[in-house]
Amino acid sequence: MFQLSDQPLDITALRRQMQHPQAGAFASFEGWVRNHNEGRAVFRLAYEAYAELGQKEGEAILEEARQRFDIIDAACVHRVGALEIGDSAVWVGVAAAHRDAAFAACRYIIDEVKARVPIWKNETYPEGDSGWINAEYRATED
Amino acid sequence: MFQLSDQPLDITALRRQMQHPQAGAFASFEGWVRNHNEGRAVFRLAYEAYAELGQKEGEAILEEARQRFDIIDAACVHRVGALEIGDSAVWVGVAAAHRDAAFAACRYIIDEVKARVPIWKNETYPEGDSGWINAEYRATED
Amino acid sequence: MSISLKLRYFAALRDQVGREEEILELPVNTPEELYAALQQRYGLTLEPASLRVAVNDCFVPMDSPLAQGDQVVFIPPVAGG
Amino acid sequence: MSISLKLRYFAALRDQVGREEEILELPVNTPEELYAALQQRYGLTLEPASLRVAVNDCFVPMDSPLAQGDQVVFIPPVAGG
Repeated sequence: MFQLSDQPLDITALRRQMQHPQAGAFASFEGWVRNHNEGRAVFRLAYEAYAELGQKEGEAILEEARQRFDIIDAACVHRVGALEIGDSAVWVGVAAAHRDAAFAACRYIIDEVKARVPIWKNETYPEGDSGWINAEYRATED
Repeated sequence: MFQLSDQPLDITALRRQMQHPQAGAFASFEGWVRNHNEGRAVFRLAYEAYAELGQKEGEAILEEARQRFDIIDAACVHRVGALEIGDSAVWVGVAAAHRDAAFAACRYIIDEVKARVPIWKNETYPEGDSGWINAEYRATED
Repeated sequence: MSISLKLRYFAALRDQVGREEEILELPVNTPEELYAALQQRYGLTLEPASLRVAVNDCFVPMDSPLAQGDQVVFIPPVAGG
Repeated sequence: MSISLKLRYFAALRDQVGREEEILELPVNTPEELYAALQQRYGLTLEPASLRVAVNDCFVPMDSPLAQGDQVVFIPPVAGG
């Protein structure tokens, strides 16, 4: 299940959907909105998505994870629109029989989502200026 | 924060304690009680701990993770006593600025906890017999 | 020969073009040629090498053929997560 | 010379000994010698090589010295998580 959501993520409900009686391992990852980025204080943040393609690409990534790793379930939800400091921008959850596959698939999904899903981050700074965060910066990002 | 708990884990509350405004990445892991292990259906499961040493060893592992990885916070709670199918037996959460450190520290903590903290798992099978799960089996476990 | 294309713009490209979408008639055969035309028209600063392109909501190579009525989206470097 | 030791037992060892703890007077100098004595006394099946040992709630080597009044816990292979 891949989803773009303009509402705050309900992590408790998302996690609950991953519970399967044969699952012994659950790995999850969240990207949280920080109060700073690249050394600048961040005042406000918004994500914009090319939704039609983003949905397809997100679903493709989850399917790839299911093919590559021995997992039971995987899901990812990414926020769009305006976010507050501390909000979850993205959530990835993977249930598996064993922890190796759960960790590996969780890492694969977040890496691929960040690299491939057409979503853009716009930051507004306390000084009033704002900018689209360039993927060139991403090597040092979360 | 390392804890041995004889109550069901409140994952929502545990996660909330890891939220820091400078944290951009949060990785977590849970071990769930499965309905089978090593090919046998599992009817009931209980964990026993040598609590005094387990507490010290768990705290030492978290401190090692803070030394080795660039993280903001790390915590682990392990259940003791009787558990139900689907219960979380263990929860690990790591908050960091970046996801590399969050994933690496989370993996380090669960690996070390499983290898070093004096906790033993007793499984009861539908046939009525029960046994202490031997660490020799652990290579194929979650 | 000109073809009619539906353009959608996101992020930095939308800011530079000043709109979210438009329909243009242009004598172009590939996304590569299309972007060169848009660069000239709007003074776009993103290098073509930094972009990917989607036609009708599918990623395609920059030199794939364009057809009458295609929807084209140039994808600036993404930054989700 | 015998010393008095407080033994606590967990998991498979507790099942085999049949109690959670006891105080024993034994002529042993190290955990290694102590475990050999316990093996004989209770017919314990776990190999010493598979065990670790804690004295007064700290892991110690199997050949470290034991003193009067020490609390000793042999740790069967663990299986948390």
